[in-house]
Formats: sequence, C-alpha cells, structure tokens
Amino acid sequence: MSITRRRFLGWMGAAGMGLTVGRPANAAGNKNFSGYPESIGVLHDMTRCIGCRKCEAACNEINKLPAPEQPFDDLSVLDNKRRTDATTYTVVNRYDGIQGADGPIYRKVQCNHCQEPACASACFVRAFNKTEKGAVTYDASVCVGCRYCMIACPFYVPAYEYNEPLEPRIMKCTLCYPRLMDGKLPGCVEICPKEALTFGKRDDLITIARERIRSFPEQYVQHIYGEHEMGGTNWLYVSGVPFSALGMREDLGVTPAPKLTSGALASVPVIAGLWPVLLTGIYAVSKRKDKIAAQERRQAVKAALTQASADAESKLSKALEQAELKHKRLLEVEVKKAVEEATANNEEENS
Amino acid sequence: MMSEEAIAGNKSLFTPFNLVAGIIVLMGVLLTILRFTGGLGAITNLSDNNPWGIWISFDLLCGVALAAGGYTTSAACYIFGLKKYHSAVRPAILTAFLGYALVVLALHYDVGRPWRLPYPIFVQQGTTSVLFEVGLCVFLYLTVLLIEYSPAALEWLGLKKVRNIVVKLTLVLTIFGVILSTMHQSSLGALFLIAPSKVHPLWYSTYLPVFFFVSSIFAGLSMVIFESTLSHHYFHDKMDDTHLKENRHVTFGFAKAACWVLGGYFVMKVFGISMDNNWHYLGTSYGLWFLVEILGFVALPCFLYAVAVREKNVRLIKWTALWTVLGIVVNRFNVSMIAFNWQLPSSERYFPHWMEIGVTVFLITVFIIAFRFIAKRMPIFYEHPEYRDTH
Amino acid sequence: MDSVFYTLQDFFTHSKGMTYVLMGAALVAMTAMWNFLVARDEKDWPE
Amino acid sequence: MHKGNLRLGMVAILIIIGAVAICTIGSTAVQEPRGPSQEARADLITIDTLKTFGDIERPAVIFLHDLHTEALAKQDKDCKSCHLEVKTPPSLAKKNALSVKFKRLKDTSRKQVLNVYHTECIGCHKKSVKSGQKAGPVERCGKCHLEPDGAHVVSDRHPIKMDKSLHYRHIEATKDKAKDKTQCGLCHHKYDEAKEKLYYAEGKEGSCLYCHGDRTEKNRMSIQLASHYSCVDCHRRRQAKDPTLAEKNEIGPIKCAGCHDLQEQRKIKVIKDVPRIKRKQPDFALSQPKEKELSEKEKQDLVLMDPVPFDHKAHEANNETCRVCHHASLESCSEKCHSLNGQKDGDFIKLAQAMHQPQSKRSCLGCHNDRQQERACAGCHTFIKKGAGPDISACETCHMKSEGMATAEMKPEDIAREMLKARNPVRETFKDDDIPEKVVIKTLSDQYEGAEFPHRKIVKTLVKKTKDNKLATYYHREKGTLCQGCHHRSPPAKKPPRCSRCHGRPFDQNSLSRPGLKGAYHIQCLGCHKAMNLEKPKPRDCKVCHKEKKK
Repeated sequence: MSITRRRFLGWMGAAGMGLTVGRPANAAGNKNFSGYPESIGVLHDMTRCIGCRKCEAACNEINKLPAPEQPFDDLSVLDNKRRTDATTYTVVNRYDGIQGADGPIYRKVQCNHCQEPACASACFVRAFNKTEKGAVTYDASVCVGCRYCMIACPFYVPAYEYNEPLEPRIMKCTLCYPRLMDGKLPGCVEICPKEALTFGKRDDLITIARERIRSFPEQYVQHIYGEHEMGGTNWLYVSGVPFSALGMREDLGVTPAPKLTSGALASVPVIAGLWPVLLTGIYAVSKRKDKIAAQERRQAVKAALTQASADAESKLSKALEQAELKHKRLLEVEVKKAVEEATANNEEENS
Repeated sequence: MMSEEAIAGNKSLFTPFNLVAGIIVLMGVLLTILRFTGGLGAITNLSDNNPWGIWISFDLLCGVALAAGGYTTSAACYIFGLKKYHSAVRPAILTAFLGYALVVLALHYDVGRPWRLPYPIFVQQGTTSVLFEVGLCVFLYLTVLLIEYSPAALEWLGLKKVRNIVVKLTLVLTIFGVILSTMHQSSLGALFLIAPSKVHPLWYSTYLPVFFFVSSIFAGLSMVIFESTLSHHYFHDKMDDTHLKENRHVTFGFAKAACWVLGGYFVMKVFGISMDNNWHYLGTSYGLWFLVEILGFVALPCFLYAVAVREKNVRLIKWTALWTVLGIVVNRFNVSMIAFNWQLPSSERYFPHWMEIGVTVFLITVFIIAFRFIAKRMPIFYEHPEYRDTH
Repeated sequence: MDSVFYTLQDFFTHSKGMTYVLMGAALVAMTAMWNFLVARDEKDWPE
Repeated sequence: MHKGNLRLGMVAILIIIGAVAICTIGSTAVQEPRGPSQEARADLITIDTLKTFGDIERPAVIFLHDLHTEALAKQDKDCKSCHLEVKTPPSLAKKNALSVKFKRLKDTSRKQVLNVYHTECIGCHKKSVKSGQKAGPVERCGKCHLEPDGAHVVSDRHPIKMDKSLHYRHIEATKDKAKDKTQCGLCHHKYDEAKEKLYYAEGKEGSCLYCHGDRTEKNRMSIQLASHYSCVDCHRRRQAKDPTLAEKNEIGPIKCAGCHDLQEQRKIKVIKDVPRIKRKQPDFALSQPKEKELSEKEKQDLVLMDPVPFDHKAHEANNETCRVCHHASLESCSEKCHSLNGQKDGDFIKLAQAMHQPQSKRSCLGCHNDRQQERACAGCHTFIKKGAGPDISACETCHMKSEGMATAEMKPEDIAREMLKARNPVRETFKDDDIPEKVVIKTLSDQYEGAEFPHRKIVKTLVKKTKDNKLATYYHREKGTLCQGCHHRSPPAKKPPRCSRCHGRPFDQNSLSRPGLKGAYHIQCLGCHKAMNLEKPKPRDCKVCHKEKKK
C-alpha cells in the first residue's frame, strides 16, 4: 500500500513518535556516519599528567557536587583505585611500577563522550543525547532510572544516586556542556596546569596526537586510545606505556554500540510480518483437518444408521410370519374341537 | 492491590499457610516502605559497577521466562488445534497473567521512578533501545493476557454478553500473544548484546535472543507441568472430570514437546560456542560452570523427559519439569549476574542483600495468594456449568 | 537538529521509530485482511 | 526405573551439581592472577632433548645446573661425573674437552636418550640417598617433569658481555710470560673450508658473534655451544692446574651463575683505563666514500658531501666493545657493506643511510641521539623532536670543509687529525651580567604571588653539567645554543624573546599544538626537572614556586 508523508506524519503523531520526519532519504540511505564534523573533544596526554587532582577540584566546584570527605589537595586518595560515582564526575588514578615508565603514571577517568554513545543507544526514553558539540548530555526529566545505560557503558562511567528514594538521577560528566555553550572551556581543561588536557576539534586533536607520537617516538606508544574504540570517542588518550597497563580495556573493539543491538532489533519487524502468516496458516490447516475429520464422522454415522434400520425391518417381517403360522394352527385346533363336540351332541340325542 | 486482599484473607482464618503468608507479606510491606524512603541503596547491594541485581535476574528474566506457559499452551490449543489441551489453557493463562503482573510490580521496586514506567511508550520513545522493545511488548502482552484471562472473571461475575464477545477474540489474541512473546522473550536476551566487553564470552553470543526465546518455550511447558502438579495437590476438589481426564494428555504431550525443544536448544548452545570459537574457555572454571549448565540443566532434563515419556513415568516427568525450571533460573542468573562483570575483581562483584531476596520472596508470595484467591473462586480448573462446550 | 544524520544513533532512532509505527499498522491490517479472506467460508466451518 | 530410587537419584544429582556449582563459582570469584613467588636463577636448564625426536609426552624437566655442581663438589666429584670427554674436539679446545651433553656424546635415538637420563639421574639420586645425603627425586615422574606453571624457579639468565676490560684481562691471563707474547690464537680462529680445520689468522681477529650465530649451522656451532666448549672448558682446566687462582678471583667462572647471574657479573673485576686493543686500526679516519666501485661516467659528475673526520681512538674509549659500531665485521664500514650505493652484504643500506639512522644505535646519528637521553642532556633534549631525520642546519658540524688543512699528498688519517684539531669546543655561554639573575613570573598573579625563577643559577648549572661533555661542547656550536633549551624556536641570541611573546591563550584553534602560557611554563619547568631527575621541587607542591598571595 502506498504511504503518503501526510498519513505518515499522522501515524507518527498518533503514536507519539515525536520525531523530525522529512529528512532527506539519501542521507538516511547512507549507513556510514562519521559523527558531527565540528564536534570538539579533549586529548589527555598521560605523559604530561602529574596527578595534582586540580581537575577533580574544578569539576566538583563547577558542577556544584558535594565536597568529598578528604580535600582535593590530599594526594593520599590516589593510593587506591577509584571510579566515577554519584558525587564525582571525574577521578584521577595513579599507576605505579609499570615497566617502561620511570615513576608513576596518572590517568584521568571521566565520560569519554563516545561518538556513538552506548548509553544513548540503550536508553529507552532517549534521556541521553549526543550533541553536535560532541558532548553526551543527560536529561533527568524523562529518566525512569532503569540503569540500563550503566549496563551498556563499556567504560563503567555512568553512576546512580542509589540513596535517592524518589528522584534518583544518573550522574556523569557533561563535558561542561553549559560552559561550552558560553564559549568557555571545560573546568578540568581550564584548570590543568600542565596542559595534559588539550581542548579542540576532535579531528585536530587526532592530528596533534599523531604529530606528538611521530616527533617523540621514544616517549609514546603508537596508539591513540579513543580514535576507534567503540566507534571512537571525543575524549582521546596518548600514553607512554601500553594502555592496558593503565586499566584501560584494549579489547573493546571498534563496533559502535548501536550496531551491537541493531541486528536483534531488526529481526523484530520480521517476526511481526512473518508470525501472523505462519501461525494463521497453521491454524487454518489444523482447522481444515478438524473439518474433514468432522465430515467423515458424519458420513460414518449416516452409514451406520441405514445399516441398523435395514436389520430391524428384516427382523420384524420374520416375526410376523411366525405369528401368522401360530394363529392358523390355533384355528384348526378350535375347528376340530368344535366339530368333535358337535358330533358328540348328536350321539346323545340318538340314544 | 493483591496483597491487601491477601491480608484481608489472613484475618479471616488462621491456617498455617495464611500465617506464613501473612508474616512474609508483613515483611514485604516493611521492605517496601524502606525502599521508597531510603532508596535502592537502603535495601540492595547494587553498585555503580553492578546496576542490575536479583530483581532483574530473577523477578524480570526468570519471571517472564517461566510465564511463557501462557503463550505456549494457548498456541498449542487454539493455533495447533490440539483440543485435548484445552483444560490446561486457563490455568496457564492465569499463571502467565499473574506472572507478568508480578514482573511489572517488581519493576516498580527496581527502577528509580516507577511512576514513569509508561514514559518510554507514551512520552519519549528510545526506539534504538532493546529495553524499549521489551517494555512495549510486555505492556501489550500484559493487556492481551488480561483479556485472555477475563472470561474466567466474567463468568464468575456472570457477565454473559461481554464474556462471549471476548471469547470470539480468542484466536486473534492468541496469535498476538505468540508474536509479542517471541519478541520480548528474545529481546530479554538481546538486552545484553550491548555489553560484549562485560559478559563472559561463553554466555555472550549474537544468538542470545534466540537462546532466550527457545529456552522460554520449554520453560513454559515445564512450568505448566510443574504447576499442574501443585494444583492437583491443592485444588484437586476444584477440578472437573474433563480437567482430570485431560491432565494426563497434557503432562505427556508437554513433556514430549519440552524434551524435543530442549534437544534443539542444546544443539544451538553448542553451535554458539563453535561460532565464536570459544572452546578454549571450557577449560577454565567458568567453562566448567558453563558445562554444568548445558549438560546438567539442558542435556540431562532432555534425556530424563525422553526416558519418562517412553516409560510413561509421570513422577519422573514432574521431577524433570521442576529440574528444567531450575535450569532456566540458573541460565538467567548466569547471563545476568555470574557471567556479567566477570573481569572485575571479586571485591567489586555483586551478591544480593537479604532484603533484596526478601522482596522477591514477598512478591512470589503475593503471586501465590492471588493465584489461590482466583483459583478458589473462578472457573479455572473446571468449566463453568453455564458455558459447557461453548468454546 | 538539521536535516541530515550525523550519527548512527540518530539514524536508528528515526528508522526504527518509523518501523515500529508500520509494525502496528501491519498487524491491524493483516487481521483485517484475514477476516476479509475467510469471510465467505467461515460458516461451513464446524465450530 | 523404580519410583523409590527415583527421588534418591534426583537428590543425588542435585547435590552433585550443587557441589560443582559452589566450587566453580567459588573459584571464579577468586580468579586473581598469581604473583611471581618464584626464585630467579641463572642456572636453569630446560631438558627437552626428546623434542628432537618428535613430541614429548611429559613436560620438560627444569634442571638446576649449579645446584648439582655444588652437590657433586661436596662428594668431591667433578664435571666428569656427568660430562664425557669428546674424542675429536670440535673447537680449539684441548683433546680432553668435555661434551656439553649429559653422559653421552650424541643424541642417537629417543630410547637411548630417555634411558640415559632416567637411569643416570635416578640412579645417582638413589646412591646419594643411600649414602645419607639429600638428593633429588627418585620416584614420582611429576617431581622432575613439572607442569610449566608448577615450577618454583624462573630463569633469570643474563648473557655475559666480553667488554674491553674483560678482553684485556684474558689477554693478560693467557699471555706467554716467558716470550711476553699474547696468544690470541687460543680463542680467535678462522675456519678453512678446504682443510676443514680451524686455524689462527693474525690480525684478522674479530668478535666471536661475527661467525657464531644463535643456532648451530654446518661446521659452525652456535655461540652458546662455542662459548661453553672453549670458555668453560678452559676455565675448568686452568683451575685444575692451579686451584689457588680461584681464591685470587683470577680465574673465569665454571658455574652458570659466574657468568650469567647479574650479581656475579657485577663482581667481575673491571679494569678502568684499558690499553687499546691493537689490531692495526687507525687513530683517525676520514670518512669519504671509496670511489673505486664507481664507473668512470659516475666519477665525472660525482658530487659528494664534504668528508667527516672521525676520531676512532676517542670512540674506542667511549664504547664498551667494537661491536657497538662494527656490528658485522671489523672492516671499514664503507669497504664491503655500506658503500656509496649500497650492496648486498650491507642489505643495500647506503653509506649515508648507515651513518644517519636516527633509530639505530650503530649509526652515528642514532648513537648520538641516544646520548641525549643522559640525565644531564635530557632536560633540554626531551623537548627536541627526534622522530624526523637529521637536522639539516647541522650538516656542517660533521661534514667539514677541508680547505687549508689537506694537501694532496697527505694521508686521509692525517687530514682527519688536522681537521679535528681545527675544531673548537664551546664551553661557556654569555657573560654573567648578560644573563638576568632572577625572572619573576606573574602569569598566575590572580592566585599566587609572582613565581621567582632563578634564571642565572639555572643557566650556570646547565653550563656546569655540559662543559666536560665532548659531544655537547662540540655540537652546541654557539654561546646561545644552551639558551635554546628553553628559548626554543628562537635563533641563538644574547637576548632571546620571552616566553609570553609566543605563548598566550591556550587552545588557539589555528595553532593548537602551541601550549598556552601557563601550560608552556609548567610543561617546560616540570618536564625538564622530571627528565633531569631533580628531586625538588616536587611536581605537585605548588607552594615551592608559587608563594601564597599576601592579603
């Protein structure tokens, strides 16, 4: 059946899809998406990071997060590995005794702002949004709190307010999206004394990362983490030691998150199309079987009946014959009797 | 709503069942209060690394899988035209309906803002999410089940007309039921497709949706057998001759079917390993556990069913049904808990808090109470005298 | 948002959304179609 | 199937599976990688000889050689109790050299080798047990054939280097005192294909590794075999001859650890200023390509770089072995391998490439780059790009004009000497009063007091650290060169521009690779301090440089 866009819109509205339709088909037709061209990112050069935790402090202040029990200039916090949680968008971890490195290496952890965010792909209310700036933002006003995003995130970033009874939110770095909109730098980038965090267009950052690796081959490993991981992230990393030594998964693969489930989801319409046909078909077939069975039964019954009646008649007629015969004999006997009597009477009169 | 009725029921008579149930319900109510005053943190061991716990693993995944009896039975009876299973349909439908209702109820405890559960369907649709698909299907299927179940209630209430209209819809509803079940049963498996880096390779497979769907079939069948066993124990008086007569058919027919599906499932599991070439993992301790699952809880019941069916051994069938049901629980727990986050150090792994388990127990009790309430009053195990042979 | 897709995510949201709508439509349509198909032979099917 | 047994059966299965489940889950829970709790030894020998006859059924045996040597010594037995004498010695070793194999000379057959090990090892163990000593395993295959991860020892074997000092000590030790004549022939030899025998060729000596590779080839045994046949055997013999040498530590090791254990290696006596090894090498060399390989035509229009005078003597002093540069032979580089156009023997690596491989320590450029990693130099050089080839502007520093010093009849060697004489190292920078003493940096004045930067002190330290470094003083051509360490991107000058001239707002999209001012300072200061391994200031206590702002 032919679908006009008008009717389409009608349905969309009806189903509350709330999607902007009328996007050029060819754009939708091409399945190869390279992300927002102007999107910005941050390059974390771990050979520069000195683990001063200034970024943590700035982040905490800018996002108005509760103050931690240990102050930010207390570096003993670095003694144990931490992850982002409901009150911290970013943490710095220290990694000691890695061979090939003189002294400890520091790594900043925060949302990597994937080009194809797993959280967004997983969210069933579209609470997450990949903005054209590159930041992955979160909208608590629709969030149901199912925490599927936390399951989906390969970097263990989103955190949840487990102690909020009624209005728990997902907590995660926003790349300081509001500040970006005001043309300001993300808090951590701005404060970093050593420019271990370089801020710029993702494409430029990759160029710079490559340049650094080429110019100082003995200082870097030949890999830009985040260039391809999980389809690429807007937060990129270069390091002097293998990333796996810094607790960064190097086995994540390059498949963007939406692709991981799209196959399964694509089979859903197939079911909707195929099952009714098959099932109704089976139903019809079984019905038909019943019908035929029923008809056969009816005929059988009829046959049986006729047979039965025939037998009955024949029995009857036989019975009648016998009855007649008996009757005759009786008659003869009577007659005989009568005659004898008569003769007997006659003899009495004569004597 | 069900729980209150149950409590009301408790007051009336003090049978041991009612006492135990009463206590559990009381505990449940307390935990509920804790949950909605203190948040998830107050009564669960959930953490940022382990956002999903036993409420998802058992209440959602197992709940839905074990409620699959509804669509399997009705499909067998109405679509495949196996009339002799007719008496099994209503109990199955009831189980399914209550099961799904329970699942939804459980989700109210798990999600952060329960009153927003309709959001994905009515407010803002995240169509790329597998969870959206699950939500949509569960919502629709719950409705379908309600309608499918309603005749029983309507007969009880004596609303002839409505009841007859509803009964006319049976076929459509059944087909819808099967479609929706296929979708969301498989999608529950597809939920984990997005986290290949977190689920152990032995359990992660692109076949996950298929595995979940197929396993739901024999889960449903076995559940019907198992549940009918219990019903015979407790509601024998409620059962009419047809039910008792047909029950044997049901048991053997379903056992045969379950056995066959189990076989197929086992084969597919093996394909799963070979497709991803995960043989070498079988040597590890996870591999051992995986073998326990597919040999002990898939191959074994498959074999036992076969033996039982051949030897016309009802006892064995019933045991095996129970075993298979256990197997499903094991499988769902493996995928969603044991194999999930397998790379994290044991210190960061999840183990349920007793209060979480408490809530689950509470919900199951509510289910039983509700089932009991309905089975005692409505024509579930018998046909309503006024409606004989009207289907 | 502008009129071309830059991310797979947006594209899927859009295409899958449409597909869901169509799915609903299809199911209704097929039910109707079936009834239309079997309307005539319905009666001589023994109930 | 009896109904009665049925329940039992099910329960049994349930219990079994439950048990397995518990232990497996348990073990999955505690799956942390095992730390290396193993002892590191240099004398670890893996006995897997049977591999030469196909697959082996049991894991290879980990054999601790020194452990056995010591044990035998206690029973005053010597090497001969395990190693047989070879009939025809394969090397320069004496007639009664010992085979490196255990209790046999050849690996004849799987069975034979198997038996040798089992009978001999176990037999000996049994004997010592009888005689009341503690000995190795006598039964239980698994005790010798350990699973790979079951071994409590791990090999920590370090190859020994024959450096100048060690080489010199060998010369002295083997010298024929009577005739005062060195006996290089004891070790150095060549192989005569025709006569199929080894002979000593005077003046043709070279490193063993030039011929003896990692694996034994036709009439050329692996370096491992060769060294153990000649070195160890020679050491053993000398010790036998004069046990006193051992006390004086004047005798080479016999035990594995002696050569291959790091601690032991450190104990080896090192002679400071070793006299040059004489092998008719030049003191100076003038690296000009040999023209003989070129065709007449090419010679006509041949344009060459100016030659490089090379102080061979000095480089000998700066390097441990000849192989640092002469990696394949002691011939002149351009002679056979790296000629002007390259040739097969040199993998077609041309002379120019051979000398300018930034990544290869064998080439001039590579080695000099490597020297820049030294603490004294790293401070500045860590910021100077290396990835690319040589710095074009620096060509003339090596390729010198020879006008005025070279005359036609002079030998290249002499020309080189002259040219090197003409070089003048730069040992100082500008006069003190030209160097600002303190610089106060006010960039962060909104948060802190200005940071006082002891400019002159730092310059003088740098000068002090470099003025005795021949490389530095020669390659830092001008007084201002040192300043370029920080004032990079500026020509050497008495008054280079301040940092703030170029560095300002960070992340300017047009020159993203240029740090902002704050970044520039911290990268430079902290980076340099880290590279030079300076203790203070600790990178993270800001107060040291940035005083609290006074209210």
